[in-house]
Amino acid sequence: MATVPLDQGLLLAAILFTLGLVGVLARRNLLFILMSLEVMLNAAGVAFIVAGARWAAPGGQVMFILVLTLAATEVSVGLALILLMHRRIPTLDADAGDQLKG
Amino acid sequence: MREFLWLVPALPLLGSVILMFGSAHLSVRTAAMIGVLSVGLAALIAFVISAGFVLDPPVGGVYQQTLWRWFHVGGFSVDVGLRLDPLSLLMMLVTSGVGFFIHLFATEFMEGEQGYGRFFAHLNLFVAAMLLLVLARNFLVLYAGWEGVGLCSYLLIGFWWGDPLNGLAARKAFIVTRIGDTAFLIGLLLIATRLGTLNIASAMTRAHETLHVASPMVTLIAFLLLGGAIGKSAQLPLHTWLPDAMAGPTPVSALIHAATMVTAGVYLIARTHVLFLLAPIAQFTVGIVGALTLLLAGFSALAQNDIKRVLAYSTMSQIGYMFVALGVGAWGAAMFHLMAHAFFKALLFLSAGAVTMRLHHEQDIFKMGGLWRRLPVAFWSFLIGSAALSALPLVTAGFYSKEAILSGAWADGTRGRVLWCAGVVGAFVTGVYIFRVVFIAFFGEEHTHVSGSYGWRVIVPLIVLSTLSLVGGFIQLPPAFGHITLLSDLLSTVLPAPLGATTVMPLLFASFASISGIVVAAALYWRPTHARADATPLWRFWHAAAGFDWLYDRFLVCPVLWAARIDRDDFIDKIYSGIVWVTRAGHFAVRRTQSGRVRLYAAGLALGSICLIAIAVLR
Amino acid sequence: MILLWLLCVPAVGGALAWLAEAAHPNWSRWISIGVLSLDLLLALALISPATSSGHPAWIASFDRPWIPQLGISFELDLDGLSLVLILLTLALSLISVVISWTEITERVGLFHANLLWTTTGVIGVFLALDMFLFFFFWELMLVPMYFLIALWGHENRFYAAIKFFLFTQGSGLIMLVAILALVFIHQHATGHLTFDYLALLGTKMNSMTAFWLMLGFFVAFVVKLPAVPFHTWLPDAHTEAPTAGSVLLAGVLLKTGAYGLLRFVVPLFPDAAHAFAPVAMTLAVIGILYGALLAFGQNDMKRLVAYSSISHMGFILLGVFAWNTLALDGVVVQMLAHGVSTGALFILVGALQERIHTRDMRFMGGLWASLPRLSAFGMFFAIASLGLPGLGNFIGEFLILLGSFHVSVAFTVFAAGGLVAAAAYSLLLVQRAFHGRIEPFPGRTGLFDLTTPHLVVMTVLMLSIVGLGVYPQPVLYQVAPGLSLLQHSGQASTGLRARVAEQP
Amino acid sequence: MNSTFEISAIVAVLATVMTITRASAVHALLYLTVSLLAVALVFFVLGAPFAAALEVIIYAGAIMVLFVFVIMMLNIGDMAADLERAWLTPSMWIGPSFLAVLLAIELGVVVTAGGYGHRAGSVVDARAVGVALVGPYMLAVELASFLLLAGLVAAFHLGRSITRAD
Amino acid sequence: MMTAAAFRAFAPFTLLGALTIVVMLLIAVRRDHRLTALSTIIGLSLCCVVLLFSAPASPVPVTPLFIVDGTALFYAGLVLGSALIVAIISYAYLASSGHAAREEYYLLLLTATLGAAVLPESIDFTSFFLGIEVLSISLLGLIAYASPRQGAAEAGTKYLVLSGAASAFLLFGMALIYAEVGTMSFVRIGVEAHTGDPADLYRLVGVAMILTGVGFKLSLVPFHMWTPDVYEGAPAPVTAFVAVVSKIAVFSVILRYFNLAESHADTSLRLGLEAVAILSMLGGNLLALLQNNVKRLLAYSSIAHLGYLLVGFLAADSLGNMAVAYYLAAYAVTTLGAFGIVALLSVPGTGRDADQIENYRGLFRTHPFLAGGLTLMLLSLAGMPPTMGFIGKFYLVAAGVDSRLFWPVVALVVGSVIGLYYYSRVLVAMAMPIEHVPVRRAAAPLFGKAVIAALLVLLVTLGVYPAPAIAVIRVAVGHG
Repeated sequence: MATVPLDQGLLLAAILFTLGLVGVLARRNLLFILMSLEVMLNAAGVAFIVAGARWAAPGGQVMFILVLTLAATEVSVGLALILLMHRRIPTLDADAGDQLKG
Repeated sequence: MREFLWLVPALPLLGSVILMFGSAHLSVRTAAMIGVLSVGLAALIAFVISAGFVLDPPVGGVYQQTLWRWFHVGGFSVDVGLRLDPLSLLMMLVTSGVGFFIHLFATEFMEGEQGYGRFFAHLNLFVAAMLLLVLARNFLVLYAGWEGVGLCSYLLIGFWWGDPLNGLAARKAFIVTRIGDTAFLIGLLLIATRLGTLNIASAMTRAHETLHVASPMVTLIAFLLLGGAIGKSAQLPLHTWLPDAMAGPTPVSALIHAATMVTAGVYLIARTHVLFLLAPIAQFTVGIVGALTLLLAGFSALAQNDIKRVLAYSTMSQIGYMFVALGVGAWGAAMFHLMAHAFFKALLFLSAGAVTMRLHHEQDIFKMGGLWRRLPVAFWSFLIGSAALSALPLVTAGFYSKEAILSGAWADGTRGRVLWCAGVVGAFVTGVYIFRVVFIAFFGEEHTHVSGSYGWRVIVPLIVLSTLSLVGGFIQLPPAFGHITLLSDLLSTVLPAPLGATTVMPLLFASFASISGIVVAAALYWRPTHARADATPLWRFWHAAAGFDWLYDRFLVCPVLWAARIDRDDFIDKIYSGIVWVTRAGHFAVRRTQSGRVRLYAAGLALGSICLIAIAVLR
Repeated sequence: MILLWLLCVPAVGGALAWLAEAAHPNWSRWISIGVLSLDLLLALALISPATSSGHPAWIASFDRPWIPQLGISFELDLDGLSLVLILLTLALSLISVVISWTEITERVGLFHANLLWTTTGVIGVFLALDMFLFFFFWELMLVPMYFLIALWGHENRFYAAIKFFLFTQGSGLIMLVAILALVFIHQHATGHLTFDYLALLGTKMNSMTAFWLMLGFFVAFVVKLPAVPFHTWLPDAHTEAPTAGSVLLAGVLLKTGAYGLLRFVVPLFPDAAHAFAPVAMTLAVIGILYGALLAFGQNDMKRLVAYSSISHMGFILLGVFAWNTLALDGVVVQMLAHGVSTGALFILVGALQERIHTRDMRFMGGLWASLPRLSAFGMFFAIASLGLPGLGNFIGEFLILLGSFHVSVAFTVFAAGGLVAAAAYSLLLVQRAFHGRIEPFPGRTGLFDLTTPHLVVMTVLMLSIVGLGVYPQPVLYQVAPGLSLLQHSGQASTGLRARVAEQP
Repeated sequence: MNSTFEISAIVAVLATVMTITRASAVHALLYLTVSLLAVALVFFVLGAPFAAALEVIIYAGAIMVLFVFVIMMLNIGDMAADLERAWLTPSMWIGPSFLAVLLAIELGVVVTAGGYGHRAGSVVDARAVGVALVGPYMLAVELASFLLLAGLVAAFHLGRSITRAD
Repeated sequence: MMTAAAFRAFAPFTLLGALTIVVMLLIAVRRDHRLTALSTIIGLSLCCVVLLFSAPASPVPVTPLFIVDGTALFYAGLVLGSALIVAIISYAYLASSGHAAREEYYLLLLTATLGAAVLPESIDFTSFFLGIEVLSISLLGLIAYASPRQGAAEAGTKYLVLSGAASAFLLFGMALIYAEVGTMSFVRIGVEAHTGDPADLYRLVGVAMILTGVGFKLSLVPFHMWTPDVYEGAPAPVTAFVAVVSKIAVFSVILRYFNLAESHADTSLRLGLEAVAILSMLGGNLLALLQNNVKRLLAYSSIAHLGYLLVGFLAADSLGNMAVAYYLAAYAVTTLGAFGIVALLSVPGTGRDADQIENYRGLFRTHPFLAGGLTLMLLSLAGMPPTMGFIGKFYLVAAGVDSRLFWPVVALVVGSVIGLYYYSRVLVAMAMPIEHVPVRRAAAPLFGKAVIAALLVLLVTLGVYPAPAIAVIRVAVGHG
């Protein structure tokens, strides 16, 4: 197998991470925000895999698996919350929920 | 007997305390009894002690009594003690004696007034404070009496507190004199630090030993003491309180002007003459101040219509004479005039009071007229007083004492001649202004209704004081007149320089000035109906005593009042309000970030992270 | 041990007074009186007997480990200075209870609890010689005082209470920082972590550090004192507090600032304090004159008295930084006299407000006619506050002026100008409230004059101020050894240790 | 094989860009799946076949399906897509993009400057990972199970609340 | 693989996990609020007791991921104790609500506690990350719990999004460090950091990103914005949990990370942390200044308190560690008390908690005990004697001064003064007379009051005589 420069791999992770962040910041639909969060978490996973590959150690993949666990849990709870929210105020607009402020 | 000296100030003080606490429960009669008897007893004891002192002088001519140690701090101690020497003896006698007669007069004068007991409480306290002042062995005790006198003058000038004007006058008296007092206090601090003691006698000795003549230090001390004296004795430029002090009841005026208060300054300077001898500039200043004051006050008295104000200005003028005497080193003459003045000024005030109490407290001389027939007692008393004041030659005490001063001035070289001239002009003016009052008030047409009659408590003091005003001068006669030197003999142990003139010419000249003053007054005011001259600017200028009040008002009082008013809410507090405002503004600013928008919150998170990374990378 | 009792009695008494309200409000009052009297007796028992050879500086001590890990101990020491101030505290607290009898009718138990706890805190401040313990009490006394103002005060009480709290607490924290810095500097120098005041005396440090640390302490105490420009909390707090609160504030709490300056600022940093003296004395003189000017401008009677406090406290600041025996003795007398005279004035204003429901002097005038006793006492204490010889304030002011005259003539001369100003505002108060035209304001007929408890209290205060003015020597005698120890503590701390060790 | 990495990386980035810019949720989801698959390829290239498999199975498989369920339940139609388009105004984009660009620059600089030319690519297979998981990371696995439990309970409870709210 | 000593040392946490399972099974068998609550409370108490027994075995490593030592046990004890108190208060709170499914609440509480309790022991990124996430996911459920409440779902959503983003930052940071040093163990990172390249950009940026994630959990400025919204939206006992348990746990782990990986040495990071500390102290207090919602007010004040804690953290020496430990204990007691009282006064069915400042008007009259308690709690927050807060603040300032942290100490002083203002606003409100129609208030159950009373006793006792607590802390963390 050919090798990949460390910085290239991490660059990919960084770009994905940033894109995910743009999604979180710019989208108003909670569903999209959640997707963007997944992108960010995935980017972190990529970074772990890249790092693990550098050291040829299983730690990176273990961490990736744990991130995956988190992603799954977060999506399930998050989606449940979104549904709950949608029942209460029939919109997915993140900016609509501003009762709590000040 | 001398060991009872402490009773002299203590008795009036006791009377005062009893009256203060008990005035609500005491009848008018009892209050009067306590008030008069306490001073009377004090006077009696003072007289007995004095007699003993003269007949059997103590060793060194001084009797001292230590009551208790006031405080003792770090090697500096002040004892509460009394000192009886000829100077304080004279003052004690005058204060208690004249004070007693004024008290007696007041018991009748004040009858029916609200706060009768309170009045006598203050009056007693006044006498007590003055006695403490004159008997004090220590400067600080003297200062205590000094301030006590000031307080009592405040209380008594403002006795009729229902009228805010009286309160104003009282406050003015206290504050103006306090300016002088503060100078005095600073002088005391200087004495205490430079001479290491506040005991008057030892301070004088040390001053004599350690300070050079005309050294800046001693001059400064002398000037500061002079400041105190000026304030209390109503000399230029701290004189403005005195005419206003006429707001008090007439016995109070008598007390202030005759027996207590205004003489304190003269006494202080005589007491500390050692310092003034060491500081010739200061001493000459005393004379100048006296001369200016006597002229200013004399001319101002010419332009007054209120009988008490005339007397007030005349007091300033007479104290001016005493200052002239002090300025030329005629210490004994100053004391002599002080005594004589106490007699005739008390007499004048009391007789003026006797007039006004029968005229429903009318004090405008132009509303009187022809009273000599209606009120013969008052008229004769006032006339004797006026004669003594204007130094009618030969028969009055005022003549001898004033002559002593003028001859002292004449004898003091060129500077003294200048002061002598002022004194002679003053003597002329004195004759004019006081006989102006006599002619306007007691002769001519009657303008008012006179009611009531006098009791013995009015008549006796008037008679006694009249007598003293006439014969009181015979204890000290100039060499040309028989050369009696009772007073100067007495004072010789404490005050240097002999009394009395040695030349006759200036004496004759001064006598002529006095008499011509009376004659001029007679010529001008015999027909008083045409004599009102309110309108002329000159009259208004002198009526306002050369506008000192206006000046102070404009340049001192008003700015302070203005500052107090605009700064009522304290501009420093605005600084803190500003801090609060900024904090609140900060709160509202940061609060806006808490908009409830989740995306904004995420942006905050990102921004924070970006900054942290930047700091980490850039170092 | 007696010192601990001195602290515990009011602390526990406060709790008791709170609980006793359930039975009857008067129970709280009587308990407070009993507790304070007991404490007063304890304190009186500590007065050292007069001997010709003088007495030891430290009269009693109490020392137990408290937080040994940090070198903090529960160290109480009493010298004449502390004793005199504690006596003042207890006496004024006792008086506060008496004069609140009719004024405070709501939450009586809590009121007295707070009052007693304030007293506890103040006594602690005067006793503590461990810097941490001192700070503990310093903060502790604020809390009940805050409640006294905030809960039982007048119209604008919350503003005033919070202002008071913020000023004093903020400056207190600055002092905390300074205390800690001092402790750590000492630790680095000696390897010994301790908060013991006596050990910290004479800590070596460079002059810049010393200056900043001194400033930290100075600010805390000067805010409490207060001196211009940190004074603006005072008029509000004094004005809005209930009468008892004003009495305690003016009579006692301000003294803790002066005490701190005496006990800590100068002894701990003698050189820095000496270098700083011109600035401090300038502040003092500004305080004297500016306070007087402000007092002169007020319409609110209580505010007038409050501002006059600032003026009087200026003298204390002046005396402390003159730092010689005369001035320090003057400071002590001035503290006592000011406590009594201003306390009395506040009581009178309180009594007046109870009767005519205003403090605004524009709505007074001629009150002497209907309230002769109250007015007479008012006049007396106004005169005391203007420094008439024969009354306590004069002794204080004179000694301070005399002491500072040795140090600086210019400051003294300006400070003496304050005497004239004092006359102006004091007499203005008398004039506007008691004298003057009898104004026909509604509700001014049938006013009842001072009642017996008030009369007794006022008489006691009057006698004490006369006593202080006529014969202050017993007080001076009590405080002399302590003050001389303070004066020498900066130079020779080891010697001091030895002298302390001699005590039983 | 290096080009495999580059191509899949570019695909992943482009697909992600599409994901976050689509107006339709379903489209976005499809692009996200593409991106995840491309990432899986990257993992494979990097020598992490186990991770690559999990990426496909769990991410692209399970998690995306969850999203689809929710989209179906919420019944998001064209109206919602129009709304999304209306929301995607420049004013919405500029701020976040600015922040993201800043972050990207920072990370990019750091990543490229600090890489020192290290290379990654030796294979760590499923066995090695498995051994690690039951070895030193045993308790981590336990904790992960609690994480799942918590998620389960939370989702369950919230789900109940939804039905109750009806 | 795990020694007996390790088992013994780890027993409390094993027990906690088992307890979760047991409670879950109990719920499966019988839905009974009281039973569930009781078993939770008893179980948590048991954990606390067991914790004491694992102390003698420490310090002992438990797999490469954990170490059980004094520091860990101290913070775990704080976490467990606080969780116990939250559980009791929660029972009082939920008992009065008519909500149907109250049992899962305890389950989530237990998992959250488990996540928090393992954090102090963590010495590896995996356990660090997992602990935080177990805690966060459970909290997500708890925050949105009792959903009839207004804002619960909103608060949950906000927490979900932001917590997710923060986790991503945290993970990315960890990955960067891992890429740099090839290990996720704190100790070995520390070793590598010493021996490795000084210009290790990955590590620096990694720590910065970890701090972002942790800063979010600790609600430090500028990662704080979620805090008030979530505190307000969550049920009062949950708020207490978020404010206390999660803060202690996360703080302890970041403290551990910095102590072991020795990132304190890095000046640029210290600069960043100082900035964060100062911003938190000033920002938190400024935000709270005129706040009329008590829960939000306490939220803002908790931001400031975490800022104060950072002063001790930055001191980074024995004194600093001890100061942090004492302050966290004080903060726990105080905040639990304050939120506990809010919870006890709230009626869950009404849609919002007793969080408006008007709700506290006249509290001294209607609930003298709770009002007195809240007074002491607020005084402690303000750092006034005779409370633990006073000693704690003293300790922190001492640490700051000793380490010459000039600006943070200045900010601490300024912040404290501002803080005093808003705390006293609440104090004043409680003393004011009731003007309007009295707000409905719960009649606090006796055991709820008992908990508050216990906290008060602790607060005052350790405020007046802190020597025992300090002795314990000295043994536990003093030499860490």
